Amino acid sequence: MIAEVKDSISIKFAGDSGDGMQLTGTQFTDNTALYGNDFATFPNYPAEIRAPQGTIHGVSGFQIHFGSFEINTPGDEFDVLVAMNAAALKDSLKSLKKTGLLIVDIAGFDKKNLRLAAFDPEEDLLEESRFSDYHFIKIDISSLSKEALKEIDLDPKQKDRSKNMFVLGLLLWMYGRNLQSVEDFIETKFRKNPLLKEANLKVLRTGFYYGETAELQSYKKEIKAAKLEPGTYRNIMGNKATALGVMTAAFKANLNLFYASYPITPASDILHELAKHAKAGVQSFQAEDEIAAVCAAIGASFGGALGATGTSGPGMALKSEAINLALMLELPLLVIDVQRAGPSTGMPTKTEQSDLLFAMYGRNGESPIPIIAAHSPGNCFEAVYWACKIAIEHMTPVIFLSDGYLANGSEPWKVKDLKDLPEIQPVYLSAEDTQEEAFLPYKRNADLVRSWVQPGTKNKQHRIGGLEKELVSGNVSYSPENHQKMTDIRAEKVALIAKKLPEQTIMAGAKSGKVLVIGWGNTTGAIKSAVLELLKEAKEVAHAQINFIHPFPENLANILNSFDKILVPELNNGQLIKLLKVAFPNNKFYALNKIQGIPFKKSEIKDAILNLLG
Amino acid sequence: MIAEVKDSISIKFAGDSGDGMQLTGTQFTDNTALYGNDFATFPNYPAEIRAPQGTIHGVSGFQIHFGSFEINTPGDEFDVLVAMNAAALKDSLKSLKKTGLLIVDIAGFDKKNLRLAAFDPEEDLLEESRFSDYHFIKIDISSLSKEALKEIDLDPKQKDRSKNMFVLGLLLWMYGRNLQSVEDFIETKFRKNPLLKEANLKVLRTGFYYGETAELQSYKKEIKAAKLEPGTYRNIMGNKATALGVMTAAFKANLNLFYASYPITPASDILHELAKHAKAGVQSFQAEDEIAAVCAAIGASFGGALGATGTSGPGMALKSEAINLALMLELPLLVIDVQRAGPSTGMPTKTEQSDLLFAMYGRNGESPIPIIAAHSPGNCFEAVYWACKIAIEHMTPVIFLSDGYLANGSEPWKVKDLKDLPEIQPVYLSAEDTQEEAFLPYKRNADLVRSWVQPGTKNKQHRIGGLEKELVSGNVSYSPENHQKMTDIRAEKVALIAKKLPEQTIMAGAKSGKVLVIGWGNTTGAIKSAVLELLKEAKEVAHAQINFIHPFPENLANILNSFDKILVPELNNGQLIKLLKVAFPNNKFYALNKIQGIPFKKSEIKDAILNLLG
Amino acid sequence: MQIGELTAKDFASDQDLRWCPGCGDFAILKQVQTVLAKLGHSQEDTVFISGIGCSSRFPYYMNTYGMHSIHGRAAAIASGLRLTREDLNIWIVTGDGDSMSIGGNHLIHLLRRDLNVNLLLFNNEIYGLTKGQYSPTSKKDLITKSSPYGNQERAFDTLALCFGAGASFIARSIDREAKHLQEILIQTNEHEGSSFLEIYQNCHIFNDGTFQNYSDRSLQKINALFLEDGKPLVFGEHQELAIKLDGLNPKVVLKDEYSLEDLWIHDSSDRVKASILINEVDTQENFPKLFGVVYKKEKLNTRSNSPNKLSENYLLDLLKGSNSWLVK
Amino acid sequence: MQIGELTAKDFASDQDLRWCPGCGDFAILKQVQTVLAKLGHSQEDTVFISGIGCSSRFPYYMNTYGMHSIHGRAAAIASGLRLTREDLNIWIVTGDGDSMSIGGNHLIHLLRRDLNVNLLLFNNEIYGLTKGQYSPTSKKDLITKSSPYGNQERAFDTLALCFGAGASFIARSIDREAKHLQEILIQTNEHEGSSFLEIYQNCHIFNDGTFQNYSDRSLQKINALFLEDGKPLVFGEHQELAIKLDGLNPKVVLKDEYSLEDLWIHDSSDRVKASILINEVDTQENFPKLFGVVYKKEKLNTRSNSPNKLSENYLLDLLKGSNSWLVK
Ligand SMILES: Cc1ncc(C[n+]2csc(CCOP(=O)(O)OP(=O)(O)O)c2C)c(N)n1
Ligand SMILES: Cc1ncc(C[n+]2csc(CCOP(=O)(O)OP(=O)(O)O)c2C)c(N)n1
Ligand code: SF4
Ligand code: SF4
Ligand SMILES: [Mg+2]
Ligand SMILES: [Mg+2]
Repeated sequence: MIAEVKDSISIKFAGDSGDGMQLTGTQFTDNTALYGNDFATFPNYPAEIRAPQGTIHGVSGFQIHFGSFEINTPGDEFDVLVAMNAAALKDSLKSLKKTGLLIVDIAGFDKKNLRLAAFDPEEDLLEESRFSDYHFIKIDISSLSKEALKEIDLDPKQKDRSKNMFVLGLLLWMYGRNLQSVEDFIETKFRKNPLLKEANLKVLRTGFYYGETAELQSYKKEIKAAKLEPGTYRNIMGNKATALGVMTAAFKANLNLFYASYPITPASDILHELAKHAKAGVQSFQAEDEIAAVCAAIGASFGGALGATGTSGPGMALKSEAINLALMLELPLLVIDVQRAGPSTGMPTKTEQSDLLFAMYGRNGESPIPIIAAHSPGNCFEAVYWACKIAIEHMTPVIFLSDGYLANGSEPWKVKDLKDLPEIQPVYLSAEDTQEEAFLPYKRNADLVRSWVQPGTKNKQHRIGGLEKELVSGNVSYSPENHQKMTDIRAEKVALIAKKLPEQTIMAGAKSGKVLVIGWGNTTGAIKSAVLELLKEAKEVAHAQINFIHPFPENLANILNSFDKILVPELNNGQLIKLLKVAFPNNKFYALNKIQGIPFKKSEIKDAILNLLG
Repeated sequence: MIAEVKDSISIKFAGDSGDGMQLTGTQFTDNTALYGNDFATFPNYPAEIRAPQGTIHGVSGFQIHFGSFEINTPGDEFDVLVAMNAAALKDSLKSLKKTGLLIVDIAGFDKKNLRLAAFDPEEDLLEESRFSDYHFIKIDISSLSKEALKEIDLDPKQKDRSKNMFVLGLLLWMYGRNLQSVEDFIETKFRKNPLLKEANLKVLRTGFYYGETAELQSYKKEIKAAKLEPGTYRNIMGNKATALGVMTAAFKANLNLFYASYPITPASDILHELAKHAKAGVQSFQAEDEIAAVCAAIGASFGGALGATGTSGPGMALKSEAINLALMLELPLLVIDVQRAGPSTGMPTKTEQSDLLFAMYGRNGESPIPIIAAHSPGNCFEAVYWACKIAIEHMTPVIFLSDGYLANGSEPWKVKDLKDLPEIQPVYLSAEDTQEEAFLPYKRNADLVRSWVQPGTKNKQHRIGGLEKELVSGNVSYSPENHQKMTDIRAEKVALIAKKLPEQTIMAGAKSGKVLVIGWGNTTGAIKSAVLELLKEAKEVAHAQINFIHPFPENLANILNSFDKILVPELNNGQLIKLLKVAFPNNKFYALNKIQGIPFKKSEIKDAILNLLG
Repeated sequence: MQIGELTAKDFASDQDLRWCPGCGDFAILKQVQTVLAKLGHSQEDTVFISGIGCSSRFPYYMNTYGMHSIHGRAAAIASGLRLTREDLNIWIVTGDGDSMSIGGNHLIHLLRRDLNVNLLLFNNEIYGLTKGQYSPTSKKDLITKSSPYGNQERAFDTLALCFGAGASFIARSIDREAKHLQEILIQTNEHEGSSFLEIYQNCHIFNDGTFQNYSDRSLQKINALFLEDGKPLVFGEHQELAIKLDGLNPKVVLKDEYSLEDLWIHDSSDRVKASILINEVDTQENFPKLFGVVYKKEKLNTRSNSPNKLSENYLLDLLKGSNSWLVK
Repeated sequence: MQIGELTAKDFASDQDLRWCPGCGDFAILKQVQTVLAKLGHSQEDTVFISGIGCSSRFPYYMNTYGMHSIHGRAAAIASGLRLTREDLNIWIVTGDGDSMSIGGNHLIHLLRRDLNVNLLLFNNEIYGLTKGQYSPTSKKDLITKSSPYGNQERAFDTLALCFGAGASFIARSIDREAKHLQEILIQTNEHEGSSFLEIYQNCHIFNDGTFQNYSDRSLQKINALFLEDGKPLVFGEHQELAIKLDGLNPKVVLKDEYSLEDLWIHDSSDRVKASILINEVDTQENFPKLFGVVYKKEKLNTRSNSPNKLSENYLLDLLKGSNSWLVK
């Protein structure tokens, strides 16, 4: 029997937080990547380390959408749902496509699980008739896994924990994959524990062969490799791409990298990643709090390293005062904000785009700072690279905005060739300035940028600080006219960066038309898929996703002027749109907002566009 | 000889920071107040405790404008300049009106002083011909003062320090005042030091009689008492009015007042004032930093007191995270920001209006908070009273914006009758809610306000926190739909406050016309005087000064719609105007910005209006 | 409220416990609930304030008033509540990250001011909630997510830090010793002033067994020194070891070789002894760790707080000021 | 740089000094400049980092690299600089408000990490720059702008706080004792690790004379105990008094009544002695205040910092990852 060929498949793995669904998801993703499909993923898990077992609250899910053509989102709905227990089913069934495939682990539907998921424990939830809309496969995964391990000397709990490997094996079989990448992973992970290694391999293979045995061939599908631009690809998550982007920027600028941070979800993984490279020349520093972190980074920049710091919303609040200091000092500083749902502690594991105006205005006084936002997991690399470039070349703090969805989501990423990246040139003292008798720390170049002169440089001793500085000399000044000039210069200096930015591009659609959808951050996939679909329906719609929010790219005005209406979807109450309205008062902007801790659906964007098209 | 009657006079006292000019100014002001003139003052001094003597940097100035009609500003230029030394002359002469009166202390123009003020020490700076434009009086005040004290056993330094009393005496004589208020002041201040008391009184009188002796009668002017609305008046500074306003609000709401703060210029005086009333029932708490201060205030509010905290720009940055917590907790919290020139440490003793967008957006997540700005020293009282009222009645943090100029400036203030102030009614549990079995901490009234149930209340135990809360129950919730609802409710709750606000009024001019000048904060005086002058010239211009910035008063839209053009002068790069542009996209706004650490001049506003009138 | 009227259950809220199975927090919760019931506290007069962290979820599980605030700030919030509400029984629950890292400043200032609150520091030597980074109490060389090559930083000596800050009550217990924990909780609650109680708490997921030396009954015997006022400092497999001063220097000796008077008798009110216990015995590897009430001093005369309300006359006088004038 | 090549003047910048006449900061500035010249430091390899306060204007007056940062954060900024620049001589200048109030957390964490910097705490027991509010080191009952009825809070025992935080070098001097200050500055600079030097500094304007007991030569004799290694703890009008241990408890005695061996001989490397000196002698009214190097320990093996640059190959491998695939 030959498997049906499909363009794309979306799968959701859902189970209790202890069921290992994240691992199943990431392993399936890696395998998918190696197989050559394009894909997008969306992990979604509770805030607790081990949330209450069996409850809705404890459900951990991982969604992957893979295909033989360009994949932009994890999919509004999924083709396949694997539900390891009753709570997972309850949580996710609503988004399984009608006629989709539902796979359940019978063991997760006992009375206890039903009760915990607030079902009637007496009813037969798995009765076939209830799921007649779907393709429905019930498997007693837990006992099959245990059965497979009966020879192995592990306690029942440990055995039970391997059941996610069964799921993984089964699904890999279903999409015609081989087990190589997962086997390699298991070999490495359990190098020191042969028993666990054997157990995991065994259950993985049991799942893989189960499909055959249980005659599930009819569910097999083939999704051909995607036609990506030639090159070397890897699967990458946003936080990892961010870490690599910063490292690459430091390398290209020939600077030491110093990353100071205080752990906070969802930014911590950047610290974890950079800490791994301590022996290779990356310094990471876990500070006592976010204030100390940003301050340490400023100290490092003062000393001539690339000082960087990363956090999420509440931590941004704490860093605000010191970011403002860096602005006055005119030193490079990278500030990463991996946004999460607020306000206050909010929903720390959920995503949102609601720190933009905070990044823009979150400091006392007139304090303009460049803002750059990544718009996909892989794009974190380039976007943060640009953030570093601007910080270094313009001697300014730069705020880089990512978010929880980008941070943990992943996609295939074409590995960058270092040569293809723009150069980064720190502004050191020019030869002629070096000769000058009196050193003037606030003398500026044509971009209004002062030079970076580091302690240790002979005869250039100088003092900088947060008090207003005198033009050129940098001495403290309280003169009214000087303050006006310096305020103007600081604004102009940031405005001038626009000249150095890459042009804003159109991601989909024509250069002019009725509706332009402008997005930033994680909305890319939903917008792009919606626009592509409407383009197929011959609608006059286009899509632009902006990386550079402050300043805006110079050609943005032209792009906006080429469309009648502009839709601005955001996972907030309308933040970018406020900046656009002020900057481009003559264009017509329409807001589409959602604040639910989860990304837009393609359909939501589509509806909004159709609405505007009238 | 009968003194010439004038409408108003503006005097600038300028000297070294050690010369006691601030004291001279405030004493002259108190005397002016008692005499019945209207007035406005503007103290302006260096950041250092004792700035370098004799230098421009060390000049301390105090400007007072007083008159027999309404006085709105300290005056763009002054009629009289008292310059105690060369630096003071250099600093201030440019703003003395042509044909104005210049009084100098010869002793402050010796070679040393000339050198320190960067004049040529060899030249005769005080040569009459240089000042032929002005009325010019040279007095050797220092030696006259010392002479008067030759019988008194004080060291020369102490004697020299009394010379400001000479100036005060002379000027009081010039404007037909009596010495009573100053003598009373000296009696109290030097109660414990009879020698100093005698010395000060003596020099004061010497100055007073000097005018007679030296035949300066021709400079005498009479400024009749102003016709103010009947009532009891006092001279009040902005920070003092703020402190009194908060106390009054606590009293009217029948709450304990807890004010937690960390010292910072120019907010510290509010702490100092409130600390004075420790024995009368005001609790003040100097916390270890601004974070602790706002947190302690939140703790106090949780316990049922009116929790308040105050600071300036850099301190606001530190408070941001906790303000956001208060927003989630939905507890009353007053946050006072006495703005100063930024960014970073900036120019701490200078004024600016550049924290507005920071107040509006300076928090992670969607975090709407009401913002109220005072617009004159006396208005601080009412404005902060309203801020407390809103915080208490709407269970929300409120940001109250003052600034350095309002904080230290003073004006006559009609003492409020407690009965005339609107009531403040804390939202306690209703009788019917008290009966209910299950207590629901996030149940809301018609204004979407939850009840304030304090620890100690039986059977209403509950837990609140910064995580997203479930509608009504207040339990932690990660539900997407719930987050959307709560975000909407938090926005709506603040928007609804607009219904409770007093109507926006027009301060000067007609209800419609060509140009409306909209201001906020300390720009009141300059705008009003400019508009009044233009009204005399029959120009179609009006002035509105807004207290309530978030939300805007409901009738603001109507007012705006009644004018062709709207001018928005601000001591920043355009902040209110951004909010107005987004809120009222169909009106035509024009910015007038100045960032020099000093207030607008009437003439600057006038020019801008004339420009718009075409 | 009469002693004995309420039970531990009455102090339990209706919320599901959301700690990992095996977490030491459960045991501490139970002991706190038990002690409150035992002491006859009323639910409505008791307040728990926490920061952020696994430990800081504590207030949700207490049927009292509570606030789960922001990271590191519980002590500051509690200070404001304490100063305005003399009547409440106020507890702070915090973690080693919450109070010793980001909240270090509020901790030392709370101890300096000696406000009357009970601070329970759940020390698991790790950041639990953020999934396992080292904390300022983590052991040297500990491998964590943020120290993949081992923690390179020196840990705080927790008791020494608090002693240096001027704490008036310093004690330690451990999640696994229910009875000891109860006893110490009672003393913590009784002390007037800022009571600092460190509780060693096992993080089963990210730092399992870090306190095994003190929780495992047999290891405990040699590694833990349980202090009791008036009793000598003895420990060891068979309680055969004791600590004694050799000049100024504490030394481990065989108990039976000395008479009782020659041994070090614990006196929690002795500042010099406490200083040596805390700075020397508790910080050096060759000594056992201290458990129990290490130091306790009588409440100093610190800031008085007598909140009351403004009187109308006072306010009216103040509004009018001393230099007002009448316009008719 | 050769010793003796530069003079104190070479370390003075061209900026006008902006402290009040009579301020103790002038004297400290002079001694620091003198010591740097004496020790042969180069101007360009020396960095001064400060927070905000009168004291924190210090860097402006030094012809070295410098940063006048934000309130309380100098220690954190210096930490970042230290970790990335092993070659520089780094000084922190801070005030009692700057480092003990708002910056308390960074102070204790700096001491915990023991990074190699010199921290000079100008303690004037007041907030100078903001015109006179009490600080966490202000004496009880002090009347200030924010304590019109007298300060109600207990002051930190400054040395005890640092000792508790794990400081490896603890010393104190005073603005008015030029020679002593110079000597101690030299030792402060020599110590490898975080050197904490408290300098009593007179704020002539807002807290004049608060250290008169130690600056006035005759009062100093009875109120100040100048410590020197190997020397007994003597003081008094005629150096007739000494401190001696009575069991564990320090006692003031008449020097001549005891032989030298019976007296307390200062040993700054003795942790137990330091603990008693710092926690008992320095904190109790019946003893004189300590001056000199109170405690000093050898540098621990704390976090190593070997900044270097990424190699291209390492980076390329990392970018590619272990599971890449080729699309042709
Ligand atoms: C301002 C801020 N920074 C960081 C965080 C993330 N965060 C939450 S809890 C925590 C540390 C938890 O460690 P600990 O206090 O020891 O508590 P535990 O979870 O171990 O009980 C951190 C870093 C936060 N919530 N807020
Ligand atoms: C965040 C912040 N809060 C408050 C201030 C105001 N401020 C400046 S210096 C200072 C305290 C100064 O005292 P101290 O550190 O003892 O220095 P001194 O002036 O006494 O030398 C304060 C509160 C500030 N600049 N920044
Ligand atoms: S992560 Fe550790 S501390 Fe947190 S709940 Fe789990 S076991 Fe407890
Ligand atoms: S206020 Fe005090 S500390 Fe500040 S400069 Fe003046 S005397 Fe020195
Ligand atoms: Mg912990
Ligand atoms: Mg000080």
